[in-house]
Amino acid sequence: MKKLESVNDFVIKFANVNGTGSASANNMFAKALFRMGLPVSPKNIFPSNIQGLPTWYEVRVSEAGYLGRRGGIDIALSVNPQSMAQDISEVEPGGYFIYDNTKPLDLRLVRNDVNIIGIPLTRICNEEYKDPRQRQLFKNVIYVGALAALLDMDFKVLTDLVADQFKGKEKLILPNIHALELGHQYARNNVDCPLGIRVQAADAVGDKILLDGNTALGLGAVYGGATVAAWYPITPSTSVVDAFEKYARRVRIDPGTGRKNYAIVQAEDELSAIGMVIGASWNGARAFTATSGPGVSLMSEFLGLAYFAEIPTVLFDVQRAGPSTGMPTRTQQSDILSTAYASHGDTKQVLLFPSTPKECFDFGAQAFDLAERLQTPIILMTDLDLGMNDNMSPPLEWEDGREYDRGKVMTAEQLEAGVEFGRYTDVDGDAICYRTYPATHPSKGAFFTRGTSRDEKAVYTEKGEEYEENMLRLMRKWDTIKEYVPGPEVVSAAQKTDIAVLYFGTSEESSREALDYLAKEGVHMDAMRVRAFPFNHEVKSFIEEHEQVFVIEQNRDAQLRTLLMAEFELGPDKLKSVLCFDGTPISARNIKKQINLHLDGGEIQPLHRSRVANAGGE
Amino acid sequence: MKKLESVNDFVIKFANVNGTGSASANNMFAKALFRMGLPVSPKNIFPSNIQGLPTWYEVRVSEAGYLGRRGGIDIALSVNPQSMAQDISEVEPGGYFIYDNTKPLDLRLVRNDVNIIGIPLTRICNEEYKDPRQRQLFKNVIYVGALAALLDMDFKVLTDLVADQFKGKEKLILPNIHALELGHQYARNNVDCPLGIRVQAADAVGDKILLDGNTALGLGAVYGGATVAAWYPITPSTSVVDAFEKYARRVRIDPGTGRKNYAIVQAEDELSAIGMVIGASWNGARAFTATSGPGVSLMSEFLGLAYFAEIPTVLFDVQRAGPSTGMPTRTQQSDILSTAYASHGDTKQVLLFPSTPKECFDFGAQAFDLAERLQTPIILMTDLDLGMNDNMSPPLEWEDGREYDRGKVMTAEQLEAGVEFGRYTDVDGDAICYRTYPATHPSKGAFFTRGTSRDEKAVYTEKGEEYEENMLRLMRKWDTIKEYVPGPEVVSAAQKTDIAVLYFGTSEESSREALDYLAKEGVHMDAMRVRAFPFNHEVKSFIEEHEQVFVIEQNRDAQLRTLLMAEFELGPDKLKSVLCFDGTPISARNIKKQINLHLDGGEIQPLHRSRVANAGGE
Amino acid sequence: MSYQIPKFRHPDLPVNELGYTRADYEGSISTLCAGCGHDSISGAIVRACHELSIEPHKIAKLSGIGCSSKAPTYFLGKSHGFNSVHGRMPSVVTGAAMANRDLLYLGVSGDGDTASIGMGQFAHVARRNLNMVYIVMNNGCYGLTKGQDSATADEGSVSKKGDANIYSAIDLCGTALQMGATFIARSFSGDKAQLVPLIKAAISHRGFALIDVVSPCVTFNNNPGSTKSYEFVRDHAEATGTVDFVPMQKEITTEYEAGFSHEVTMHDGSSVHLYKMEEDLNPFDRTSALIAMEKHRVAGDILTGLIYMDKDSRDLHDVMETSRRPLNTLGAEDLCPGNQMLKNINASLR
Amino acid sequence: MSYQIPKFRHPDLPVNELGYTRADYEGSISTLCAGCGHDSISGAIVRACHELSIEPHKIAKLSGIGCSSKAPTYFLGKSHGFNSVHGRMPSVVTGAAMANRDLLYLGVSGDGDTASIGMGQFAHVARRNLNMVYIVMNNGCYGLTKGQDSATADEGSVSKKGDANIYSAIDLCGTALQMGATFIARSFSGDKAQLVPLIKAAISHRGFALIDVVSPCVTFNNNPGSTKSYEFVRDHAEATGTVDFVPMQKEITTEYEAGFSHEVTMHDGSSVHLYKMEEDLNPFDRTSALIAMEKHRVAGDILTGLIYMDKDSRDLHDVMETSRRPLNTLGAEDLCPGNQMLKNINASLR
Ligand SMILES: Cc1ncc(C[n+]2csc(CCOP(=O)(O)OP(=O)(O)O)c2C)c(N)n1
Ligand SMILES: Cc1ncc(C[n+]2csc(CCOP(=O)(O)OP(=O)(O)O)c2C)c(N)n1
Ligand code: SF4
Ligand code: SF4
Ligand SMILES: [Mg+2]
Ligand SMILES: [Mg+2]
Repeated sequence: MKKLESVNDFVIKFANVNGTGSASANNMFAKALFRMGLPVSPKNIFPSNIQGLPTWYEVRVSEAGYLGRRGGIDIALSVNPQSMAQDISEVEPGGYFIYDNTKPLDLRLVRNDVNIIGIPLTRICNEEYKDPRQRQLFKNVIYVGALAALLDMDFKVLTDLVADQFKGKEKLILPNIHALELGHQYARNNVDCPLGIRVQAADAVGDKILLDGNTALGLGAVYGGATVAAWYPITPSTSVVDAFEKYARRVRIDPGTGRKNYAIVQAEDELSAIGMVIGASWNGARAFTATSGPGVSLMSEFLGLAYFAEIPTVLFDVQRAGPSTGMPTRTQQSDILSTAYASHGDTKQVLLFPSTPKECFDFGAQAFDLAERLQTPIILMTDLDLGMNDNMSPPLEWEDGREYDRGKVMTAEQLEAGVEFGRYTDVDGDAICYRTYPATHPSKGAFFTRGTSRDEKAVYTEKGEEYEENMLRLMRKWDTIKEYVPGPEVVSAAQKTDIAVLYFGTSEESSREALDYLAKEGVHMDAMRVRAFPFNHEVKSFIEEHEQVFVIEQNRDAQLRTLLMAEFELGPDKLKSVLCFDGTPISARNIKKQINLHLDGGEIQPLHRSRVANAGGE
Repeated sequence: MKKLESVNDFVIKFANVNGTGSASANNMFAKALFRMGLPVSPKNIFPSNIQGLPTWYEVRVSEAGYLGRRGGIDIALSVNPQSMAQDISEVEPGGYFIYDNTKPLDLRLVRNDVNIIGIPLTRICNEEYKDPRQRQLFKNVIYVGALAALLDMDFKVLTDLVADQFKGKEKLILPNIHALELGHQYARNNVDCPLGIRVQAADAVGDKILLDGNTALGLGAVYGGATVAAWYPITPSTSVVDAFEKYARRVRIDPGTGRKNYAIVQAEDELSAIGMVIGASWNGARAFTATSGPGVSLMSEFLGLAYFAEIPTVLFDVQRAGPSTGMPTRTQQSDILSTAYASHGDTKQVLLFPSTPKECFDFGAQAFDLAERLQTPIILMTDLDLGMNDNMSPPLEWEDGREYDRGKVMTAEQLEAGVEFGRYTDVDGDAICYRTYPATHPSKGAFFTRGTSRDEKAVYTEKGEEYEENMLRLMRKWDTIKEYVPGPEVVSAAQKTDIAVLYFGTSEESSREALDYLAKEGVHMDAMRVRAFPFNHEVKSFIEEHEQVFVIEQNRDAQLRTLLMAEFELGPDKLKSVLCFDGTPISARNIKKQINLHLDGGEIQPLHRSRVANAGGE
Repeated sequence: MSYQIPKFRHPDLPVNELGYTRADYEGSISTLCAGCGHDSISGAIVRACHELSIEPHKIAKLSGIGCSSKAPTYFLGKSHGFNSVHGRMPSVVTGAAMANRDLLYLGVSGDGDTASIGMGQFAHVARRNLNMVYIVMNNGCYGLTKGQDSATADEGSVSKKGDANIYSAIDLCGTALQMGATFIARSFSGDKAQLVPLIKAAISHRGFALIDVVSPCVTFNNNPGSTKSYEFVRDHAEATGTVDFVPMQKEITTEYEAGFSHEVTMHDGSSVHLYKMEEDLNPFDRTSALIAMEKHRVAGDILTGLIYMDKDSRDLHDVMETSRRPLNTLGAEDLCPGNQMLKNINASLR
Repeated sequence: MSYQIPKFRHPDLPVNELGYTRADYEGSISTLCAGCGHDSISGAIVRACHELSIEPHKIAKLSGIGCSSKAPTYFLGKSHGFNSVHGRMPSVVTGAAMANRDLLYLGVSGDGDTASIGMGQFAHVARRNLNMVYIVMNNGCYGLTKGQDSATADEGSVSKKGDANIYSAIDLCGTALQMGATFIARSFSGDKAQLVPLIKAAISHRGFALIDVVSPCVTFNNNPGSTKSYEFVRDHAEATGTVDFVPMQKEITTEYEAGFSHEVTMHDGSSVHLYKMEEDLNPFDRTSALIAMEKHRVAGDILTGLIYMDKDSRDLHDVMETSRRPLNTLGAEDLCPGNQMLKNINASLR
């Protein structure tokens, strides 16, 4: 039978039951490969419940450094009878299916084109342990040990990891190492090790780190000087504030008084959370909230107030699959339109699109500078895939001595010196006006903030001309904003070409990989990664310079393409969509297939995983 | 001095203080002209408070039947010293300024190019009445009497109107007629009557009626079979439910039991209002809510649920000037984008754009058919101008025997007969599925409605393929929807032309007038009135068939144009914007000016009243 | 991921007056954590509805979002259900009840769903005295989002994460009473003997009936230090008295022990018996209920049982004077006034 | 449409300790209806702040939407103000107070703004015991949208439109007490003698201080049949007792009449004197306050005055243990941990 062969390049998927402690074992596996110098990209696929349902963990290993989903499963490790039928069916021909053979495999599931490997995990556990909890926990560690043998992993790396992991709880170290050894020995003695697919130490990660985007965002908020966080729990954004709290507790407790240099309020809902952020920002603190789709919808009225009254507001939207409650534990990039046009009336909102944990950290901190400089909401759009999975990332950096850009704030000294203050007066010609913090000066600089129309001095007005002037200024501000938000990144093809791809956020890695595949087939494409809305002229020129641009997105409605079409006047047939919206991260193979199909003159209408990509065995 | 001369064609503006009872007098004036057979179009311009601030009432009189705002004021009648400076400044050269000259006019206000006419209203009142309340009320009636002389109105029409108005309070009739006469006599004896501008009886209104759009909508809901209304007060939508209640009280009380065949719940907020509509609709009643911008923003989460779970939902959005609280008593068409893309995730919402009270009535009733047929929210987009002003309209009609289209509902009989039921199964190929009402059948047809992903049988699922199939069906449904919503209306130019205008809702009348002006100058343009989103292929072909299309809207961001660009792939320079967003209804002169400027190669960026139109004296 | 329960009916399972076994009132297999209090409450609902012989399809079950709000999938599989959005179940039920006054509306919610995001809707549905049963599965935390404190968590209570809660708790029974609710009870998921008759009484009540059921979250809030753990509740629950529910058709057969006893006849003819009542509490008097709740709050124990019932309750349809025929059964002939009426209206507008 | 008040200062207007006249605490000319209760409350706020010699710029005034919520434009013209969105003032104040604990936060709201759309935020800001004064200008209706009944309208009360309200009223004082508010008072816009000292006491209180002020809407709800009209309130108000406020610096000079009297020293050193208290009410005891409110509710009269005060109140900053330095004064040097820390974090992530 055919056996897939490869060194340091494969996809493995673990099938478990949630609430059984498999997460930390799976994690250990990925981290061990990472410590062996191999780029890894693990992705959790978990149900929207707490205990007892199928959950998966898919790890991409790629010495070449591809970190997106590739598509296809080379090795499946299934310890969950509930999902076994699905798990085995997903394995690539020639791939490996590893399962707990304490009970024999249902014969109907057997595939002749897959290498089936049994490890009697339950039996081993039952023989070794009496305590049912131990049996459950160590089962996971045992299969990691077995994998070490099957893939020829460096066992020492694993034992070191265990030691690191249980620092402070030292008496757990030996039993865990023992469990690893149990698996390792069983595999070595009973299976032909290593498999055709295996690993070897490499030097492909450099100084990179493994980190989830939400933690990076939380850290970004700490470094960006946020002092007020107001939030309401919602998957997949909850860990942003958890991380903020964790690090704030570490670095923001005043050593003298023991008091906190930050305040975190768990609000009663998202309306309240964003209201608190607006109140705090109005009062001169840096504040933020984090949420996901349903929360963004609820914040829509307040986002209009912040836009119109020009109050700095930082909102992190960790997107999940919509609409409505949708698939809360699946990923998507589908809040683009609802955030860009959030709130009734003529409003437009600024969006940032990070694609790595490092960028979550950088944009997370920068969002506060932008919000205060531009005096408007800054909505950072990340997603479950980036936010809740460990992503390999360049290390985080902070330039010591970097100052916060607090934007245009008039001080007591300026007021005292007689500088004229008009809250909505465009003195500098960039359409951004000075504000004052409450309590700045005993007699000057006070003004009334409101969501109703007012004149340049912030006095209520119903005069059409005054209202209109203000709205036109806000339109001019939109142009100023284009100069401040992060510009796009371009990767040029090896050869001159008139076709290109455009992507953003978590589609980056899969797109990069797909382009490499296509280049090998002689199809060369330039690439642009958009990092913010509003788009600036570079985005426009890039599109104009190419005959055809494929816009890669993880939603059904081609939402970024919609924004591009709405903002620029492009000819017909210019922008083609490459889409994935089934809740899993888009894969390189999927992208490649969709682009090929377009280039072959295939259907223009959105393609999707089940019709196209599945056909190819993804 | 030049005197504007015209018969049956002018614009008059009344300047009053709110809370002083001027509304009913002004109304009487407009209605009298209407009864003389003259098309009138009165517009209230009122402050966002209850008492004591300036308020205006602008009446367009046009035997030719132009009902939009024309632009410019020919006659100003000012009884409010607060606003006199502004009022006189707005009068066209050669026009007339009528004021209360009990106190002399501030000399600084005098304009030499305007005919100034004093009527000592206060003096007349003080001499005639002792009671201060009477003095205030009759002052308004007196100026109407004076206008009757100045404009040569049919006095009998006025006295008949008074009799009609006070039916049931007969003892008020004579005093009111007396007040009319006081004014009439004073003017006849002291002013050279009639003015250059005057009226004469005509036959230009046919069977038309004078009605505000909100009342028409409320009536539409009664005729459309709505039984549940849930709402939260907000200007300018409040009178929709008021009208529904008024007529329901009249026609929906069971004569036998005295009980109500309807239920109106004043909700605690808009989130609750739309939730009630969704609950009632889910349970098989026809239900609706009415709101304005801030309410729509708050409804955004629920709108996503209704989209995704496919629950018929009728929402009337009476738009006002945004963003945020904006100018609550001014008009705009600026919720187009926020409603079309309401809610997070991949959602698209159906919009209807009525332009007359009759269409409010028709669409208001039809919205329920559409909602139930299409099983999705139907958002009817009207605005303050249409909703709160008396608009001349064709009479309302109902085809007796017309049945309600309740859409695809599986009955107990069908279930009993064994017809298979799958709530989200597309059995007919139009992507619309059967639903059951709760309690239909003891053992069949029950299902679980949810905002989370589920399969064709409505069973919860997290399987990507099932989720995706459902989302693709919803996309196909979007195509079905295009066949059901009202199509556009085309008015072809007298001559073949490759330029055109496209408008919707309350821009219709001014656009029509502007096109006539342009045609007189030799500029011929075809016209399309869009009546719904999604747009169908006719809209697309119309745009494609023209070299340039001017899209006329009452918002800053060219929101309908944005939708057109996003939905269709059009070449550059195709769509030009004609915009007005200062809170007043767009005027014919303004439209004409903007189009002229474009045709002369003027700036493409949005033009607006103060820069362009004001320059021309509007 | 949910499975319909296989429907082989054991021949000698007890059937109710409609011929249904208890299985006919069950739903899909629960996906909640093993031991979750919510599952016990689902069981109590099943039992109450079965024993009351309510036609399953005449029940509509509605919820918000949360572990608790998932529960309706796990009972009454023959009833229409509606899992709406977080905290907004009350408005959806209100609309549904307006459309059809003849169904039994069973709303299920969590403490997060009700006391946090849903506080406004909860207060107002109580105030409107909508005819519904509102069950809160109250675990003092947000189960589904992994255990954050909710607004019903007691001050000082420690969840699994380890921090003591710094805010004072919202008492949903007290709040409902303030708002004008007409039936208020509290119970414990671990006490089916008390819970089942309370559910029955709530169903028979015409008006807004709240049952706040303490329902431990075994995964995130069942540790020592938590005041919503099984152990703490068992130790601190104080019943107001015993409640017995007697359906209309039944004769009273049990002989009650001596003790202070009330009998109330409900709208539907059934009756509720209360006996061995707490001395100070007259559950038919709002002031008395208020004082009893306050007394127990101060004492730091959990008052369970029937706390308040307004025997003269008039529900929303009563005060609105809505048609007795459900509005959703009216057709165009009942609703549409026809063209002649429009002609008259047109005439008045000229 | 608002005009700044002309600022010629009469030479012998009384000045306070800071040298400010009362005019320094006024705002733009009101655009409310002549006779509107809200304007009287604005006047009381001006007087209280002037007499307390608070620096105007150290006050932040915030509101929602409504006639009442417009009021902040008409007082304290030297303070920053924030007219937010309908019903959401509490969250905006909460954020603002987190940013700077040193200002006085004065929230103004209406009964629609608070009891309807704002119920959730109102309940939760009370529960968090945020250090603020929350004044409800309560007219039982929605003034700005032309007089619909609000949720505080009494059952049976008839507004100008003519229909009797069919719902029971929400009592904001009772609700706040339920939620854990630590200072609760009710007053009447027509009774400045009572209102001014209550506002002063509320300002001195550390924690959430609610003053529910009945404030008749002359345009829509001042007719016979309304229970929020001037006449009805004058006839039915029952004061708990008299409140006197003595700033820290002042000696008590007035000689009080005999009667039950309390003196409380506030956080800021000032003191509140209560005398001639209602027999049953001990305003320092929650249970007593609860019972008194209930008693008056049953009697159908309006209990005014100080109803409850927790002398040991710990506000949100206290329980959160936030830095005493306002958070908005901290700079990068206080907030940013620097690159070395990141290096350590990076190292832990390999
Ligand atoms: C608008 C919105 N915000 C947040 C969430 C995330 N969320 C889901 S359930 C839940 C809390 C559930 O707590 P509770 O109601 O007490 O139910 P439990 O899980 O404890 O039974 C939250 C915050 C959501 N689904 N929707
Ligand atoms: C989201 C939203 N819904 C509705 C409105 C309309 N609205 C403005 S004020 C108001 C009610 C005000 O009542 P209340 O708070 O009692 O203030 P009052 O005018 O009586 O002082 C409403 C419903 C709004 N501005 N925003
Ligand atoms: S997390 Fe808690 S509430 Fe949710 S199912 Fe598990 S035990 Fe129940
Ligand atoms: S409408 Fe009522 S609340 Fe509003 S300003 Fe007038 S009197 Fe006051
Ligand atoms: Mg809970
Ligand atoms: Mg009010």
